[in-house]
Amino acid sequence: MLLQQLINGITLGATYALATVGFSLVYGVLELANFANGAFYILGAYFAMVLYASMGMNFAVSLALALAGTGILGAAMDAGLLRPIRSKGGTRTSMMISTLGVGTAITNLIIVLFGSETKRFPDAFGGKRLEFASAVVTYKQLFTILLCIVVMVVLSILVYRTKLGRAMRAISQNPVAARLMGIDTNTVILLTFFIGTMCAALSGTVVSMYLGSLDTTMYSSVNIKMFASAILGGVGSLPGAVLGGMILGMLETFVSGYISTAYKDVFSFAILILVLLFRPAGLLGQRTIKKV
Amino acid sequence: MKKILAAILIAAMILSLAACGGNSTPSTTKADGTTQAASKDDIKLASIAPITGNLAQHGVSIQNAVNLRLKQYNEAGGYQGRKVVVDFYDDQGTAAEAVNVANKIVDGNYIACVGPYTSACGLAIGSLFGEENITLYAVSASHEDFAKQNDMCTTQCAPQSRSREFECDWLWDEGYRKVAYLYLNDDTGNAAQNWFSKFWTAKGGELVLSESFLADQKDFSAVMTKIVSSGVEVISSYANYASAITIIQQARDLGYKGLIVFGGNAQQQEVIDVCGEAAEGVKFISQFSNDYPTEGVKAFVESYEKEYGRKPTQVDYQAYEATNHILQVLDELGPDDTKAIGEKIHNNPKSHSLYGDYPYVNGVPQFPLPIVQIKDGVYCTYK
Amino acid sequence: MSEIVLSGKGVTQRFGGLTAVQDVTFEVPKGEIVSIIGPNGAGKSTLFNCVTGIYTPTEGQIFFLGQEITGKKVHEISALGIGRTFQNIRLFSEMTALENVIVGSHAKAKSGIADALLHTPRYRREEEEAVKKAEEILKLTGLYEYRYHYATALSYGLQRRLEIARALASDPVLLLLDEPAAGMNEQETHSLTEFIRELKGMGYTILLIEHDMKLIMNISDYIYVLDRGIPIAEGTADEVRQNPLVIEAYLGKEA
Amino acid sequence: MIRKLISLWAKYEKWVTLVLVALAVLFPVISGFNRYVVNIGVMAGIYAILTLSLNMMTGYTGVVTLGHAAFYGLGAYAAGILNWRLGLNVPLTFIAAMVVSGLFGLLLGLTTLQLSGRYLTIVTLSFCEIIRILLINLEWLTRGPLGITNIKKANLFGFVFNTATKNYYLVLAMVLLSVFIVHRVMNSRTGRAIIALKNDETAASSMSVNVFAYKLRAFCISSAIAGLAGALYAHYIGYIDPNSFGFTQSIQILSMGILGGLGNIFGSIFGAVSLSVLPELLRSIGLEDFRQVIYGVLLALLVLIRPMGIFGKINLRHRRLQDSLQLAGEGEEAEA
Repeated sequence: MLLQQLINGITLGATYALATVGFSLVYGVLELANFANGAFYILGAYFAMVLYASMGMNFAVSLALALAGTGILGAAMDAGLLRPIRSKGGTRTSMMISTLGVGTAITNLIIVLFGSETKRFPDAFGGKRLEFASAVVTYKQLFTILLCIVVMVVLSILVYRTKLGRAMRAISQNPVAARLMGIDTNTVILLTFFIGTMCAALSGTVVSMYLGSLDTTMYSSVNIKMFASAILGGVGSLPGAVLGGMILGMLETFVSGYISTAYKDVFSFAILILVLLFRPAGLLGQRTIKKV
Repeated sequence: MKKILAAILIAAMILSLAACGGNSTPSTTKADGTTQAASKDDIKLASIAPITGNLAQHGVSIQNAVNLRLKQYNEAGGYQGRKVVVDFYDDQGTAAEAVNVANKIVDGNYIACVGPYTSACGLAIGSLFGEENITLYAVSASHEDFAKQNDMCTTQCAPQSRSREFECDWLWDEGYRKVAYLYLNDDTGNAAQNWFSKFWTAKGGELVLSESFLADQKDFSAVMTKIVSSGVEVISSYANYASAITIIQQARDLGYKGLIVFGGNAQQQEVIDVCGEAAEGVKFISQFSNDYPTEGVKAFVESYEKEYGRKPTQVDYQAYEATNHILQVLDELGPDDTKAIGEKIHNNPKSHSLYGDYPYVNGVPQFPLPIVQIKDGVYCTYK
Repeated sequence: MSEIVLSGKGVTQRFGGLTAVQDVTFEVPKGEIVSIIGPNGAGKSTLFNCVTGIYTPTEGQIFFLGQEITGKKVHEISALGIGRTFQNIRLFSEMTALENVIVGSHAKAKSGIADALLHTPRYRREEEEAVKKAEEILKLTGLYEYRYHYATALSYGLQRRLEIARALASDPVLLLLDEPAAGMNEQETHSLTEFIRELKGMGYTILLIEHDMKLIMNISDYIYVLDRGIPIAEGTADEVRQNPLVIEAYLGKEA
Repeated sequence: MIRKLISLWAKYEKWVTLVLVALAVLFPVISGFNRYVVNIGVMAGIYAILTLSLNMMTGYTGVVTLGHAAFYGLGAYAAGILNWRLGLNVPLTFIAAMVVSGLFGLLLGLTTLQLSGRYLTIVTLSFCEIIRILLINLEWLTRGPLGITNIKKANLFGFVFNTATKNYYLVLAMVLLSVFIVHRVMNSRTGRAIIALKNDETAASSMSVNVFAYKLRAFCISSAIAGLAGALYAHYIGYIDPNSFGFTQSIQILSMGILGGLGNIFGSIFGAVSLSVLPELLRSIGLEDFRQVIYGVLLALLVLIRPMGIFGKINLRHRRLQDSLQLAGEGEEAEA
């Protein structure tokens, strides 16, 4: 039983981590809580479902198209709405509310178009599984965990190794200075949104396949957990997002496995409070020193 | 600042509200294209349903069922030549919206109201309908307190106490002894769990574990692993259809081979569509089975399938039966005394339901409880 | 010797490895103008921030009117009677010039929320007094005609003077001026020098940080010179002017 | 053009306000005591109190909170539990609600005020979620997910507020009280200290403003007023459950505040009223299903056109003083 719970915990952790990575990327660079993240999470899943389940395209192609399509939409949101606000000197709060408006509009548009009933997301691996003595690991679980690792590695390389990544980090520390150093901040921010939205769409699709079903309310349970993992791991830090997601996933699984499902949320938020009290910047976040 | 800078309700609000007030005499709300012109001598029926929001799926069922029954009633001549017309109001499945639209209904000279769907909304507006002496005929409110509010509050759903007792007797007779109970952590879910553990332990059965979950919970892998490893024979659950789907799939994924039983409200077509053969053999303690051997049920299923292209499920049946019951009492007492209509519905010794003549006692139907199962991808009666 | 208003003993401030200020000892006698000068990065502002409580010095103590204030919070220190201006102007953007000055006198009033809600006599009295005092100060600093303008909408020179007016509002015993002449032309610096001399005449004790040598040499009674955080010289204006170490620090080594 | 309009409004502010108050008082009569419309008025009033309280926290101290519904819920539950368990009613339940929410506001303030804006916003979100989970799990106190049913209508020394119109006037009185509190506090020494710390914490503390203490005071007043709105809601609707005070509710309050204009009493009320009326207008013209979509699009566009809200940054008192200076011809033209 312990081995099976371990596997469940890692899988759940991977789903939270995937959802958090996209959010943390955008928050890290722009210090902006992107509330449209949830809508893109759902939109990506529906996009992939339409391509894969309804139109029967193969899974990899439909996943790629879904990511690209949602990513472009995310970038369009930045270019069309957030960039003008930035140029007019609008505050982060206005940008946050703008993403909120987009999020609400997209989610409800999906409800109007697809209806709110739960839809089927077929298992791309046909339910194949590995059966050990006391534990079962389905291919979709392996796929979820593997993907989480791949995304973290790719994003880490992107942010810490590439030129674009350096530009992103420059902007996150000091946008004005970055611009002075000749970084075309608007394009970099656009790409950040594109990648962040793709992460959200990816995690939405992967989770839908893991659960085998999707509906427009599936983001609400992940939404709060995503914030919790972001804070737990240290807002804005990618390894922090994955660490936070994993801890939360494991914690919830073991609490509901060994204590009771009703209290799993209480535990995860109790841990969150403790972290906030003693390390407000999160486990891997950097403490910002106040300079005059 | 001698004076108070109190800029309270600005002119914009007054104008827009007055305008909204002007045209808000109970005009028929556009709902799913069935706007009915409310001409002078028509008899008006109201209906509250979650047309939007998380429960929108059930809102559609309620609209279909009520419209179907009224269509048949009006084609058969209506009430002494007068047609019965329905206005749908959207409560979005939340208590605050239910109160919002309830205020509109009680002023709209309706003879009765079909809905709301949930106990929560019913509890929020029950007293208002009691004061205004208009029937509030809830579709699936199985909370014990709902029908007790006043004589105007009646539900078409069997109370948890009765369905859980029936379930425990049936499970015991089938020879099951070790059960796990999973319940949605809302008012009805808690009631279901209390009654189930009371009856099951009374019979001597072993309740291995009972766990609650929140409506938007998607991951049951942890609790399923505990169930599989503790040799549970039956997973019984009170859940809406969305959670039922995840429970079934994750149970089968983790190799659970035993019986899974749900309450009637999880009985939706999506369960079959999404779970596929994982749902084979899943049973429901339901209020309705589409091949139940009575004339009324057969006619209802045929007319519903002809009209909407799919077989009806429990929510469709409950809304249809509620409307059916209101129309019977209308035929007896006429549309004028809404208080009398409410009281007759609340305690009706003999109502001609689809199952035959069964009584309503204190606003609760004493109807049979068929057990429905999924076999070869279709709902059918198990017992 | 007149009473010492402010003094620092062996004040040191380290940030991680970097020592911004190293073992500085100084005194500011009542009614005098004392200046601290030094090339950029000499630790002048850091010392200032140690005095005002923004930083707590790593070592050493600071005394104000004989009472130790090392490690006290910023608002506690300023409430003792220290008014200050900032190197880069920090006025309150959503308030008028008058209101900015009234906030300066925050420590002098007592009325709290209850007084505000019930408009108690104390509230009315303090509000009237605050406005009257602020208008007096604005007249003194020649800003009366701009009293209702938004502080940040005023010209640079006016904002500089408003900051000083705000500092005066709390009737401070000691006035800390952080590079008041920064960004000012000849004529503006001259009128500023006159204004500071007037303040001295009115009995204020002033601690000044400045780059403008003409201003320093003109009005300082006593000067401390810092270079890379270390005190290298002190004395009257004339003594400091001839001190080779000072010249070297400023002009670099003789060729 | 707009400048002249605002100057005019600033000049006759007293009269404009009295007219609006009169309209508000006559509102039920204007709408012909139509229960449905008056009910929208009641809910708009409750939301106006909530945005006023949000304005106190986000508008004046600059702390953007994503969990304001927590205080709304705490106030509702305080009133609901006292009424259900001990049969208490107005004004005791109102006072209790304000005290309980105020204390929780203090608690949030104490734990999070050392944090910079970067984390504070997200922490307030988890605070709201923690409160919701507590309400669900403390079943012995709050009946958990069962929620609390048949909370009695407000009953002030025997006078029962049972109709929508009576409740409307009770809510209106509370809106007036909230405006009174916020207006008086913000136009005082405390208010100036709060705005000072919003504009520049370091400068404020150098003017001997105890930044931490004043932020706490703003938090407590703000959460107490939100608690009052919760108590009103509990007595009016009569049924409360944990899920109606969650994340979506917080965002709705925040959007109303932002739309109306932060740092401005009139703006907050306008935001609350217009966003309460909008869904009903959409319902009556039949755009039922698209209600939320339009709400979202409107939000995104409005913040684009007026980032600081429709009435943000407008301060009538300043404008009046500046205009009076103009007329007297003392100072040259100063950009407002």
